[in-house]
Amino acid sequence: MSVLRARKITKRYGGTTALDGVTYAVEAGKVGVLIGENGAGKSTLMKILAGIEQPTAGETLLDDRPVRMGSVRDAAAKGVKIVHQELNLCHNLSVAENVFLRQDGERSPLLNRREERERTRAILERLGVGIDPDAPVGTLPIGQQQIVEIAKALVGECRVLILDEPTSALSDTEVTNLFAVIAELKSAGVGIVYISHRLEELLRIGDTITVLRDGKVVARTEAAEASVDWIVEKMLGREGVLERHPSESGPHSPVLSVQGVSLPRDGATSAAVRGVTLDFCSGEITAVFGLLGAGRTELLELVCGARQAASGRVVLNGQDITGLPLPECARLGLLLVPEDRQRDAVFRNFAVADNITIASLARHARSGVLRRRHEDRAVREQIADLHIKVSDPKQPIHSLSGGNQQKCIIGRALASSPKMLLLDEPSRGIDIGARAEIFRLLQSIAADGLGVLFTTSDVREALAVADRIVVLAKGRVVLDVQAGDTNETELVQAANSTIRKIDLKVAG
Amino acid sequence: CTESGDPSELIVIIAPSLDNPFFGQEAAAADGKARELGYDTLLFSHGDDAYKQSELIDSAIARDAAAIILDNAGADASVAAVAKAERAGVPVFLIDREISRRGVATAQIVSNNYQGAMLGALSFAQAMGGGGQYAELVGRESDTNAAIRSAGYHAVLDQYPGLEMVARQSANWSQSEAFSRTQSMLQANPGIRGIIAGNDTMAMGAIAALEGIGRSDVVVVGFDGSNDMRDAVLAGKAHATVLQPAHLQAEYAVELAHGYLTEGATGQPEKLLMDCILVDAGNAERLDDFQMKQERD
Amino acid sequence: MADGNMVEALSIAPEAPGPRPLQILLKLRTFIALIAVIVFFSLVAPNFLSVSNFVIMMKHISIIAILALGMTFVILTGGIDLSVGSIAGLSGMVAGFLLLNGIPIVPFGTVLVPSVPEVILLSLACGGLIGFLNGILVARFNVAPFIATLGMLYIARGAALLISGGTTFPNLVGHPDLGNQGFPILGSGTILGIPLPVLILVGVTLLGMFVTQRTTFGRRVYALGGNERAAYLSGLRTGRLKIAVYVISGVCAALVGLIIASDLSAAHPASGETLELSAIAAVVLGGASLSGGRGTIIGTLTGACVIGVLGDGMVMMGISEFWQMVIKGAVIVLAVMLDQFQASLGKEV
Amino acid sequence: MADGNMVEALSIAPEAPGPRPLQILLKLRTFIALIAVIVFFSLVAPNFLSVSNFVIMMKHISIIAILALGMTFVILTGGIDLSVGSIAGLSGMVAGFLLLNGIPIVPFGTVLVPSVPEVILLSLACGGLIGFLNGILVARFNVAPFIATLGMLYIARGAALLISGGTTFPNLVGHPDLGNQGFPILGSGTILGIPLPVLILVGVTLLGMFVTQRTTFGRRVYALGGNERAAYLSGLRTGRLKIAVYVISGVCAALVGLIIASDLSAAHPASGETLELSAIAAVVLGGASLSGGRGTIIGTLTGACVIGVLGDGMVMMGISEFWQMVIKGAVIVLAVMLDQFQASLGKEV
Ligand SMILES: Nc1ncnc2c1ncn2[C@@H]1O[C@H](COP(=O)(O)OP(=O)(O)OP(=O)(O)O)[C@@H](O)[C@H]1O
Ligand SMILES: Nc1ncnc2c1ncn2[C@@H]1O[C@H](COP(=O)(O)OP(=O)(O)OP(=O)(O)O)[C@@H](O)[C@H]1O
Ligand SMILES: [Mg+2]
Ligand SMILES: [Mg+2]
Repeated sequence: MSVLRARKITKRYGGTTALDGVTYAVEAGKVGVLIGENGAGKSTLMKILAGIEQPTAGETLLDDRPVRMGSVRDAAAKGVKIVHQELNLCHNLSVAENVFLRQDGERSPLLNRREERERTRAILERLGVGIDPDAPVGTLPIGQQQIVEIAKALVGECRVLILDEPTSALSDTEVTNLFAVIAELKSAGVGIVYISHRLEELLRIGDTITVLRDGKVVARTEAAEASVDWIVEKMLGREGVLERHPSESGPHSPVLSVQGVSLPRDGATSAAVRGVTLDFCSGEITAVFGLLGAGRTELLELVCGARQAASGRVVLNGQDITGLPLPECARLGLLLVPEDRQRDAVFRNFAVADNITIASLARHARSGVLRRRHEDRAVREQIADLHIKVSDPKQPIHSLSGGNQQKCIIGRALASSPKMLLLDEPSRGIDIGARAEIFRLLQSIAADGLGVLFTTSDVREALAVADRIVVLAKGRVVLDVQAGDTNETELVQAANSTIRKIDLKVAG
Repeated sequence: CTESGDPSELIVIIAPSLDNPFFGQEAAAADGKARELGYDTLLFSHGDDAYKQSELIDSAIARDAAAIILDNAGADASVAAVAKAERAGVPVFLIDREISRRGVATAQIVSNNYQGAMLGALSFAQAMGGGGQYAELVGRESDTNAAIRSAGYHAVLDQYPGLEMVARQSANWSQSEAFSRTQSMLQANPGIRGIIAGNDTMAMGAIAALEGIGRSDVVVVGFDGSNDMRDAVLAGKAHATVLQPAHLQAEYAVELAHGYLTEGATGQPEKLLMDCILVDAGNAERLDDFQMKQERD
Repeated sequence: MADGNMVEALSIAPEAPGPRPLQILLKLRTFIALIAVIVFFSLVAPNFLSVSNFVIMMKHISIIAILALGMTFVILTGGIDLSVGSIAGLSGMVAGFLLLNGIPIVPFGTVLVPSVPEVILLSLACGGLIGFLNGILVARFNVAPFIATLGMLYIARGAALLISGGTTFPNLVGHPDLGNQGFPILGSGTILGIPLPVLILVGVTLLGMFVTQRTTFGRRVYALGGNERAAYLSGLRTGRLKIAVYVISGVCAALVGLIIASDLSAAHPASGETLELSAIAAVVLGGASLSGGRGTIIGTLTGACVIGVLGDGMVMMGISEFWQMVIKGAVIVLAVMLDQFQASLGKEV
Repeated sequence: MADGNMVEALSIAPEAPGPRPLQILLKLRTFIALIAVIVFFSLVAPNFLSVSNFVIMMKHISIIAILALGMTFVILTGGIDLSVGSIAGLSGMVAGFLLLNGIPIVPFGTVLVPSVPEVILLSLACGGLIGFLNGILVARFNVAPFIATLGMLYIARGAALLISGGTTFPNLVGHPDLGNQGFPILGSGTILGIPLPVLILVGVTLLGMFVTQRTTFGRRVYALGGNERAAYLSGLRTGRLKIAVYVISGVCAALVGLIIASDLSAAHPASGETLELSAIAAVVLGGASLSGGRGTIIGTLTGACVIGVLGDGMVMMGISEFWQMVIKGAVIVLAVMLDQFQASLGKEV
C-alpha cells in the first residue's frame, strides 16, 4: 500500500509548467525509482512531497488521508525525509552538527554534544565510512559531504526517504554501502524514492520504475521488466544514445603537454596530482577517467591556470605557460568548462547571449567599446552550431534546462577560440539525451581539428566518446590507452588500483 | 516694535543643531520674536555642514524668504553661501558666530567668543590660584568656534607660568565623549586641578566624570551659559561658565531684520559684537535660558 | 569553552591544516594585539598601568562591547545592524521620558509613574521592538540587512529627537515622592569596587557564550550564517532566527543606551551616534566574518577591548583627534588583513 | 538606452515572467515615486514648482547623484564604498591646500603653483588613489569591502583634518599674480543658466551609461557581480576590475568634494560626512542589488533625484528636521520592500 501519494499535482513557475497532473505513490518497503530527462520535473515533485514547494493544484495524501505539507518541518514531523540533489551543508559546522541540525533540541533547547557525536559515528559506520564526526564539513571531499548529506536523513523517525541523485559524487564502494543501507530501511518498511541519472544503478536498486517526461508520468513498470533500452526509449521517446563514433583521425600534432606536474592537496600531506606527464593532440578527444578524488579536477584547473603547479611544466604549442595566471591562459586559448555549472559558470543575471560572449568580449570590441551587431552575429552562430534551444538570445539563462545551459557554457569556451577544449565532467547532472547531444558536439569539434580533453566518472561514456583514455588514480596516471584497445573492466580496475587504501586513510 | 510685518513674509532661521540647548534656545528665541512680529518662520539646522547650510539657503531663496537668520557653519566656509543669498535679494542676519568677511551679510550680531573665552580663562586662572595642572576639552576641531575659544583661553592661560596644560583632547562638543575622555585624562594625570571646556555640554560631561571618582576639588569652566551649567555652578560642581547672550542676539537680529524689511535699512553698522558675560556663583541665579534676568536694583 | 582551550575559544572556524605555530599565533592575533596594545601604552602613557585605570577602561569598553556582543549574533547570521547607535539613543530618551514624565494615560487624564526597574524594562522592550522591526524587514520582506537597518537608523534617531523635541532630558535622578529614584546606579554604581556596567558586560558575555555554544539556538544561528539554504532545508525556522538575532541586538543596544543615560544622569537624543561603526569594527576585529557563520563571543569581547584600550590609551597619551582617527582606521584594516591571511593559509580555491 | 525603451533602461535584470502591467509599474516604481514626490510637493510646498527651484534642486541632486553613480559601479560588483564622504572631504582639502599653498618643493625651497585645472586633476587623482587603496585591500588582500572602506573612511577623514590641522581653507578664489584663479566656477558657474555641477552630472551620467552598456568593462562589471567565480573562470581579471570600480568611485567622490569646495569657495575638513549613506540609499532606491550584478545608471540617477527632491521638498514645506529623518528612513525601507516585491513576482526558489 502507499504511504505517501501525490494526486494530480500540477506545479507552475510563472509561465513554465514543471508538473502537469502527476499522480505518484510511494510504497512502504519498496524502492520507487524516478527517472527522466533534466527538467522533467523529478526534483519538483519530490520537493512538493517534502513540503519545500507548494503545488499549484492537486493534493498529497499520507496513509490515504489528505495532508498539507506546508513546510520542511511539517513533512519531517510526518516522517518524510529528503536528501537533496545539491549538497546542503553548513561548511562552518562539524559533521555531527550538520547531521543533527534538523533534530537537535528535540527535547530541550540545550545541546548534547556527546550524544550527537556518538549517534553520528554510528550512522556513518552504517554507511561504511569512518568520517570523524568532529571534522568541519568544509574540509571534506565532495563525496564524503554527500555521505554526510545522506546521514542527515537517517537521524530519527523516517517513513519515507527521498534520495534525489544521492550518488552523483560517490565512489562504487560508497554506492554499494548506501544500497545496503537502503535495503535495510526497505525491510524496515520505509518507503523510498530514488532518483538518479545512472541507469544501471536504477535497475539494481529499484522495485518500480516511473518515467517522467515534460512534467508528466509517461511510463511505470516493475524493475524486473525494465531494461536500460526501455528506460531510454521512454525518457526520450527514441532509442539509442551513445554510439561510438570513431574519429576519422588524421595526423594529430601535439598541442598541449604537461610534464611532471604535481600539485599538493591544500594543507594535506599527500599530493592531489602527482608527477603527471601527458601530451594532448589536436583533433583528438581524450577522456580522463577516475574515481572521486582522483585529482581530475585539479589536473584541469592546473592546465587552465586556476591553480599553480608545485613542480613540473605546462607547455602550449611550444610555449611554456607554467605559472601563468588564469586570465593569461584564457587569452592563450585554455578555458575550462567547470564541473559545477551553477556555481562556477552560469551568470544568472545575464541573458543567454551575454553568457556566451563574456569570455570573448575583446573579440567584439574596438578599444573597449562593444560592437553589438558583431557580437550578436557571433551569438547567433554559436546558438545555431550548438543547437541551443532558445526562443531568443536575450532570454535569461536560468530559464534554460541544464543541458542547454551546459551548451551555452561550451559555447562560451568555443567562442574564445580555444587551442584545446577543457571540460570537467561535462555530463554531470545532465540527462541522457542532452548528454548524447553534447558528446556528438565534442566529436564534431574534434573532427574540425580541435583537441578535446574531458573528465568523466562513467566508463561507458569514456569508451564511447574518447579516442584516448587516461586513467588517474590518487593523482597518478595509471593507464593511458587508445579507446579501441581497452575495455570497461580494465579501466575500472586501473582506477581502483591504488586508491582503496589511501581512501580509507583520508577518511580516518 | 509693535507694527506687524507683511503676514505672507517668511523668515528662515538656520541654526547648527536643534538638539543642543544653546542653539535650541537661540532658534526658539528668534522664532518667537519673528512670530510676534507677524512673520511665518521655518527652522532648520545645518549640523555644522557648510554644504548643507548652502543647500538650506538655496531652499530659503527658493521659498522667497524675506530674511534669513543664520548661526553659520564656519567663518570661512559660509561666506559664499551668505553672499549667494544677498545676491538673490535675501538679507542675511548672522547671529552668534561671525563670518570672516565684512560687507557680505546685512548684519552680524555676534558673540565675542574670543573675549568671552578670555573672561572664562581669567576666572579659571584665578580659581586655580594662578598655578597647577589643567586639561582642556576642545570642541569639534574642524569648527571655527572651537579654535577661537581655545585661542582665547590660551591667550590668557599661557600668560601664567604656573599653569601647566597636561592634556588637551577634542570631545566633539559631546557630553558622553567628554565624560569618557575626561575619565581617561584624569587617570593619566591625577594631578589635574582644573578642566576648561569649549562648551557647557562638554563641561557637564567632565563634571559627571569628576563626580564619578568623587573629586570636588577640580575647577571646571565651560562656555555657553546653559541652565544645566548654571545649576552645576550653584551646586558648587562647576566654577563658572561664559554666557553668550543667545536670546538677546537672536531677538535683536529679528528686530533688525524687521527694521530692514520695513524701512530698507537696519540703521546700524554691519557688525555688532556682543560681549559675553561671565557667570559664576555670584550671578548664576539670574541666568535663565541663556539670558540674565534684570537686576533688581 | 568548557571543554576547549583558549585557542579554540577564539574561533569556531574549521581548523585549517597548516604550520601549527603560525596558525596559533594568527588565531590568537586579537589577544596578541590586545596584549601588545596594553604593553605599549603601559610603557608610554603615564598611569596607564593602574587598577583604577583598568576599571575605568573596562567601563568604557562595556559600552562598545555590549553593543558588539548583540551585533555578533546578527553578523553570525550574515546580517548587519546599522541601527544600534540610534537604538541606544532612542532607549535612553524613552527612559528619560518615562522618568521625567511618566506614562500619560490620556483618557483618564492621569499619569502612571513607572518604577526604575519598569523604566528599564520598558526601554529594553523598546530596543527589542526596533530590533523586531529590523528582523521583520529582513526576514519577511527580504530587505537587505544593510538597508533595513540603515532605514531604521534614521527612523530611530528621528524618533529619539521627536520624543523631547530635540532637547536633553536632564537630571534623571527620579523623585522620592514618585518612588522612581535610583536610575543613575545602573551606569555609575559599583559592587565591590567594580562598576555595574562592567558586571553587566560580564553577565552578557557569559550569557552570550552559553547561548552560542550550548544551545540549539546558538547552533542554528551558526548554521544560518554558514548556509542559509541548508539551514532552511534542514527545517530551521530561518525567519524566526533572523528576527531573534535582531531583537537580541536591539535589546543590547537599548541596554547600552540606558547605561549611557544613567551614567550621565541625562538622556541626549544624539547619544550613541556612530557607535554602530565601532561595534561592527569590534566584531570584525574579533575574527567574525561579515558573510556569516564565523565568529565568537570571546573574540568579539577581545575586539571590543582592543578598540576600547586603543581609544583610551591614545587619549591618555594625548594623541590628537586627527591621528586617532587615522590609527583607528588603520587598525581595523590591518586586523582584517591578518584575518584574511589566516584564512588563506588553509583555503581551498 | 539608445535602442531600448524606458522600461528596459531601468533594469538589466532578465525579464521575469509575470503579470505585465504590474511588472512594468514595479519596474518603473522609482520613476513613479519621483513623479509622485514632485506632484505632491508642487501642491503643498510654496514655490516648489518653479524653474528656478528645479535648477537649484538639480544642483543639490548633482552632489548626491555623482557620488551615487560612482558607487553604482562598486555595488554592481557586489561591493560597497563607505569612504566616499571622507574622500570628498579630503579631495576638497587637497584642492584648498594646493590653491592656497601650492606644492612646496622642499629641497629647493620653492613653491610650485599649480593652475586650477592642475589642482582639479591632482585632487581627482587623490580621490582615485584612495579608491585604488580600497581596491587593493578588497581585491588583493581579500578584506571585506565594508571593512576596507570603513577603515578608509577614518583614514581619509583623519588625513583631511591633518592637512590643515582642522581648520577651513578659506577664500579659494586664487590670486591673479599666481594665475590660479577661477576655482569657484566649477561649483557655482552656469552655462545658459544651467549650473555647472548639473552639466557635470549630465556628463557623468552619459559616460556611466555608455560604460555600463557599451563597453567590455561594463559588461564585465555586471559579470563579476553576478557570479565572481564564474567571472574568474571565464578569464576576467577580477582583481583589476574590482580595483577599477573603487577607483571610479573614488574619483567621483573627489569630484563631488571639488564641487562642494568650489561652490563654497572654501574647503572644510568635515565636509561630505555621512554622504555615503545617502549615496548608497540612492543606488539601492534605483533598483540595484547590494549583492551585485543588478542595477543601472539611470536607476541610480532616479534614486538620487528622489532623495534630493524629497530632501528639498521637505525643507520647503517646513517639515521638522526630526520628521525629515523619520521619513527618509521610511522611504528607503519602503523602496527596497517594493524592490523585493517585484523580484518575488518572477522568482524561482
Ligand atoms: N524555482 C523554479 N522556478 C522556475 N522554474 C523552475 C523552478 N524549479 C524548477 N523549475 C523548472 O521546472 C522544471 C522541472 O525542474 P526539476 O528540477 O524538477 O527537474 P529535474 O527532473 O529534477 O531535473 P534534473 O535531472 O536536472 O535534476 C524545469 O523546466 C525547471 O526549469
Ligand atoms: N577543500 C578541500 N580540502 C581538503 N581536500 C580537498 C578539498 N577539496 C578537494 N580535496 C581533495 O582533493 C582531491 C581531489 O578532489 P576532487 O573532488 O576535485 O577530485 P576529482 O578527481 O576532480 O573528483 P571529481 O571531479 O569526480 O569530484 C580529493 O581527494 C579531495 O579529498
Ligand atoms: Mg533534479
Ligand atoms: Mg572533480
